[in-house]
Amino acid sequence: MATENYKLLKKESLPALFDKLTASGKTIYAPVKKGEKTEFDIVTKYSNDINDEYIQTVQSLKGTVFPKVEKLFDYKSDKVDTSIQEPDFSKFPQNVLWGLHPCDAAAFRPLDATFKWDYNDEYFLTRMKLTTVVGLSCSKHDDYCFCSSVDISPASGDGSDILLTKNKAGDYLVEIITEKGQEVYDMAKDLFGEISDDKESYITDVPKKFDLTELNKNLDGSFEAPYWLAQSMRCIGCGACAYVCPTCTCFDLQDEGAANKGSRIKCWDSCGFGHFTLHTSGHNPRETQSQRWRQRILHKFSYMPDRIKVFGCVGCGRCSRACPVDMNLSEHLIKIMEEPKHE
Amino acid sequence: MARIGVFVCHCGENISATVDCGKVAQVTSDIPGVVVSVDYKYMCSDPGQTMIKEYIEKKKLTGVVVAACSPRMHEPTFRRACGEAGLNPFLCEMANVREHCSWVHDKNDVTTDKAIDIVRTLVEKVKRNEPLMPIKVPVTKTALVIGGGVAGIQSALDIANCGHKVIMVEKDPSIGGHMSQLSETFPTLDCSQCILTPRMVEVAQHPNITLYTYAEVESLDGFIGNFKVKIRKKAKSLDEKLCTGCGLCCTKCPVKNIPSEFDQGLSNRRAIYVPFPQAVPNKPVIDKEHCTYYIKGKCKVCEIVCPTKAIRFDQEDEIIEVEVGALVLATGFDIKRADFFPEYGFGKYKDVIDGLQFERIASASGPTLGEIRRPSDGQIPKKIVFLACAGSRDPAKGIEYCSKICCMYTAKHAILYKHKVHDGTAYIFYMDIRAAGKNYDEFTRRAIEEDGAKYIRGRVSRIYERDGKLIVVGVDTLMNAKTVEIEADMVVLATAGIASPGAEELAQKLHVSYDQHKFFAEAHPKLKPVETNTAGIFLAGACQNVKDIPESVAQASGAAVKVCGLFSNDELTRDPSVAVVNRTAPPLFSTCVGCFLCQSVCPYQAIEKEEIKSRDGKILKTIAFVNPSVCQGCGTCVALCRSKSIDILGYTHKQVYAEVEALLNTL
Amino acid sequence: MNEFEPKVVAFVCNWCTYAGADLTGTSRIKYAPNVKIIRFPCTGRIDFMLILKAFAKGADGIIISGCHPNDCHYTSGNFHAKRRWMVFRTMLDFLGVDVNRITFSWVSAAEGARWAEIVNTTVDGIKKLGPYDNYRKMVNEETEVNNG
Amino acid sequence: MDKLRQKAKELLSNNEVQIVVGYEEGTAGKARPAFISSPDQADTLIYDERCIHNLAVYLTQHKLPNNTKIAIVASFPVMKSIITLASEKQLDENFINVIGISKDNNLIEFKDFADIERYINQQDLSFTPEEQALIDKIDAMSMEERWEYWQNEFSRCFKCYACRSACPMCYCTLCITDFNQPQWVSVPSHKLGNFEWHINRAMHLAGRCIGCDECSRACPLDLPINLLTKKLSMDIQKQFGYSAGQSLTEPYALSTYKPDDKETFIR
Repeated sequence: MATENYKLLKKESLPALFDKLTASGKTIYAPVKKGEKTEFDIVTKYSNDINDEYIQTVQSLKGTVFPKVEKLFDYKSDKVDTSIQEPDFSKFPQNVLWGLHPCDAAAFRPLDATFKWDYNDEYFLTRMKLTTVVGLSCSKHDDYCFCSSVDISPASGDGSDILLTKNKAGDYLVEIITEKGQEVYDMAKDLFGEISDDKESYITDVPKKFDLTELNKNLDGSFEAPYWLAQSMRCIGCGACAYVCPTCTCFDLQDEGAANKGSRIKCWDSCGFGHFTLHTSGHNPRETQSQRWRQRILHKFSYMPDRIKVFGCVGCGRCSRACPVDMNLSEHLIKIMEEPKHE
Repeated sequence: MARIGVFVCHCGENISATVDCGKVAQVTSDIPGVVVSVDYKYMCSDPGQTMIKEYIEKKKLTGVVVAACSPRMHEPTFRRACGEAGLNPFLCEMANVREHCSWVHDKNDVTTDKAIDIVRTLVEKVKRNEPLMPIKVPVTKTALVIGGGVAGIQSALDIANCGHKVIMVEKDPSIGGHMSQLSETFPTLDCSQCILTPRMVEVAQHPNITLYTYAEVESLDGFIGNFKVKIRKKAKSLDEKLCTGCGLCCTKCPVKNIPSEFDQGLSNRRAIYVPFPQAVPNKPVIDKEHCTYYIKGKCKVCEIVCPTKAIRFDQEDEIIEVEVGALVLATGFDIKRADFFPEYGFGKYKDVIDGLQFERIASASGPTLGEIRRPSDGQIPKKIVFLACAGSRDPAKGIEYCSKICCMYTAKHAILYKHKVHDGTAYIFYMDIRAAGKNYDEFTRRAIEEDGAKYIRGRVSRIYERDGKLIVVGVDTLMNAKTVEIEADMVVLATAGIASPGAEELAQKLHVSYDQHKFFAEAHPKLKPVETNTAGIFLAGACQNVKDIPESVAQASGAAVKVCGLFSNDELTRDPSVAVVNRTAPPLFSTCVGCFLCQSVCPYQAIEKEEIKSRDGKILKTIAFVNPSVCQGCGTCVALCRSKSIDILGYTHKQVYAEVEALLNTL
Repeated sequence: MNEFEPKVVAFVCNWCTYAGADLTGTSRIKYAPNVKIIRFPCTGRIDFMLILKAFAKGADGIIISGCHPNDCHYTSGNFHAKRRWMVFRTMLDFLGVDVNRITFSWVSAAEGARWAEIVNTTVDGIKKLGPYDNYRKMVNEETEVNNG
Repeated sequence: MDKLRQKAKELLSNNEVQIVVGYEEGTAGKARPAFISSPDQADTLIYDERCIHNLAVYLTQHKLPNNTKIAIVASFPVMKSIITLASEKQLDENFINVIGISKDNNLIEFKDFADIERYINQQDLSFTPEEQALIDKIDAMSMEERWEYWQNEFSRCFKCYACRSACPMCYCTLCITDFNQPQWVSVPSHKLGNFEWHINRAMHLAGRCIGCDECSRACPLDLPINLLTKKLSMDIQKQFGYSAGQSLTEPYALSTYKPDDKETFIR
């Protein structure tokens, strides 16, 4: 592996950097130790609870750009007419997402592609515009990780504005990737140094479990395949996988209040729920869990690449860790690869 | 889109004195869906009602809210008016702005605002009302009377005389019940048999009455107006058509030593027997438990002697099924027996007997032909002691209640005794003398004053035998609780009246509720004393609680009227505000998941199983079904149902939910 | 006049308490106007969710009232209701909901004065407790733009 | 474990059942539910302390093909679930073969559900001191503290409904929370929506919860929601002497009453 030149951010400079970010009105999300686990949380200053060696959090940072509950507007109506009050987009928070892994950074691509596919979702796009992503290469992984199988490297800067890689001294090799990243750098130049080092030597090696393009091919004509039922037998049809997934975008619209005043709310939903596709007629195109499981896989690995040219999975493994009955995604995908191709 | 009319009543000054009715009308006219809102001095007056009717037609109203008095007052009035104008009556609601507002608050804006909120609430409700049709249920105009005692007889005759068919089921070989065992009856001392027997015969001969003696109810299905009853006719081992009732068999039967139930064990009967001379029907039955043939397989004397060859040893129990529209339960009562009173040596000393036994002794047709002779040696007792409240009003014995009849019959016993044993003395231990009733107190006085019965207020601790005498040890609480000892020749215990042995089992078969003492429970302690919780099943006589003859007869006639009232229509019309289990599009069919936890909350057993079948008859789903002809509309099941699959018409989820929102002005 | 006037919803059964409240009226007994009544066939019909909905929609207090034990028009509706409330009350208390804001009572058709007394004491009690801000906070949170 | 596999083989090969629901090795040393439909797969069955899922949930998930006889590996909570489900008319005895597993991991043969009922009532059914302690901890808080505690916990909930899906007793085909005429439970996972959801879940399981704690185990966010139903179970047990999963016939605590039920708050 070749040695390259990086910016250097020393561990002891972190407090200063965090203070600068906070001072400039940014909201910082960072991975914080919570007992056994590490979860993203809002921090105003640097602390030792911030964990830069975690493997993966339960929840992704999807919620910062696609909140689990988001009010779209208030409405009022009297006998005459109806008025709508949208939120003030300029008041949306300027988020710095600190220390999320390359898989999570990459997850903003499919989100972005989805929310401006046929319609530009102003809420998402505004939040995205105001977000700076500071990625952190992975020094560890576990059985659930399979980013390499979906063509994302644990050291990839794709999706990050800045990528950090922790060296053995505990300092960070810094790669400025975008202008947003540059802005952060410029804001605190004095805190950064220079170093030449071999980043690859600090990166964990996530074994490749399957080949993505092969899988994608293999899924063609798999609609009637018998394995969907076999695989989904165990599934109890909850939405845990979808809600922890950094790329799932199913949502529901709810009007809360009453006929003449209230608000319209966008909230997470999951295609895994039995009633997700239930028609008023009583007909349900995805009546069984196997159909819903198939939908989940095909949507991420077939429909999305076909329609919006991006895969719906970043191999973070959250769904598999969160599943109450151990529906292990990569394991199922490998099984599908082994199946004879269905035409 | 709803088109609601709001009609605000001033009720003269009653409402307008504290509520600004004009403002109420004006503000509520802005509620979405309200197309007209007016106020008027007297809405319930003819002009008022006419105004409502006109608006219904003119404005094509889909709902009406009358803001006036309590619905308990005028809801029927205004619903009728709406009906007359072609609007379904159940699309009219009343906003109670008088009792609940103008009368209880001072004149100010707050009161007017409250009135407005009340109206708004009802407007939102009525928007969600649905037209309802009264429920019609066909009626089978035949009644089943269970029990052939005086109560059953009275009910049966009353119903039959109103021209309806009656089926009477009696478990014993003869009807007549306890009354037929009595000697004379208080307070008039006329002979029980003499007044009862004609009624018994009338029952047997009445064209509208079918009598099944020696029979019991096996099971009950269906609901008010439409019951299906299975009756078990126990084998009498007799062809009743052939039997003439000559009684030869009874005299020839070799088994002679079976204690007679009718004589309370004071005499014996044969294995083939007629319980008593005036029995109806006056035809024998074979008691299989004691009959030598049924035990040993040989004998058949009765068959040999029978002139008409009516004996049928191979006869078996027969189950018949009948359809009836109503039931009258008249299964009567029983009394506590020997085993209950060890302290009184009851069962140990032959001459300690219970009230019913004394009735038999005093009865002209009894074992002693009416002479007062004691069981042990047939001597005439010179000193006799009566114990009232033997078991009754005694929590220690588990019977808190007063058996009610004992005071009176004990006084009667004392009188009868004195009449038959002129030189004898009757002592009566009592707690209180309860003689409420027409000529009752006079009667007990007569026992004391004319017939010299010695009343001692106190309880008896024990009775034991000392050289041929029964020593009764008690206290006289009126003589500063000094102990009294009486050397008696005979002791009569007025033992507690209790529910008849089969009561609990029967109640369960019929799904009628019963109290902790196994007496059948009336539907309402004050206002529905002859109804049970199960619509169409009524109570007569002592099965509901111990009663004397006049009370039993009165209640029996009451029950009979309830039945006749029910039968006076070809169809019952019932309030449509009942619970319904929802139905949805297939493949769900209903959100009910069939856990049937609702079944046990229903006070009326209205919830049944319904099988949803495919065209080829395959069962797709089993869900709950609320029988609209049984449901009374309490809605207890509605609140229990987790999946909100049951709703109650007139108080639906949508309605009450909207009311909450409207009331808090959040709509 | 800027004293806090609580909103109180009363869920009552048709046969006893509603009639009792009618009697309060016919006897012209005055009581606090804060309470507004919703009529049910029986306390057994009252769904626990209605209590929560009332709070969610802005009630500061709630009265639930029906027939005295053994007087239920449907014989047992109030007994079932009683059990449910026993359980529901435990639940609310465990969750930190202020159960003192809910009055459960038996008021018969003959107890007009008692109804007025129940209403007044309840309203006074709620006035002391003040507006139900905790619940209000929880409800209003939904309207703030959520940041995930 | 061999006994279990043996039993499964038998049942499948004599076609007494078509599917055996049990456990198999899962990811990262975890066990997971398994569906065995042929004797030769039976050797993948395992049973040990890692097998904690309440498999009874698959008895009410109606996706098992109709008229299939299934055998289910039943730990103690599963047995209790089966009794409750049977008492709620959800199970057909003729289609379910229960392979009981005793506390010391031995196979138990059951003739019928009544047999299971008998077995259950021979076991110690009291709440553990640990359980009691968890409840006491919250009871000890002030009202305000309890409110804050649950508000914080609930605010994390994102309504994936894993608690519902993992619970054998949550078998409604249309859950109250999916019911929108009217909207009893606010749908979004904001504080109110979560509060209303969890209170409904608990109330609908009041006296029906058999205490397997599957709800909080299934929760990806580790919300201690099992405490809600546990609290109610304890209370109902104390007040009415009723516990779920112990009787096929006794009426459900909230669908019956005693006139002398003792309360302290009704005026």
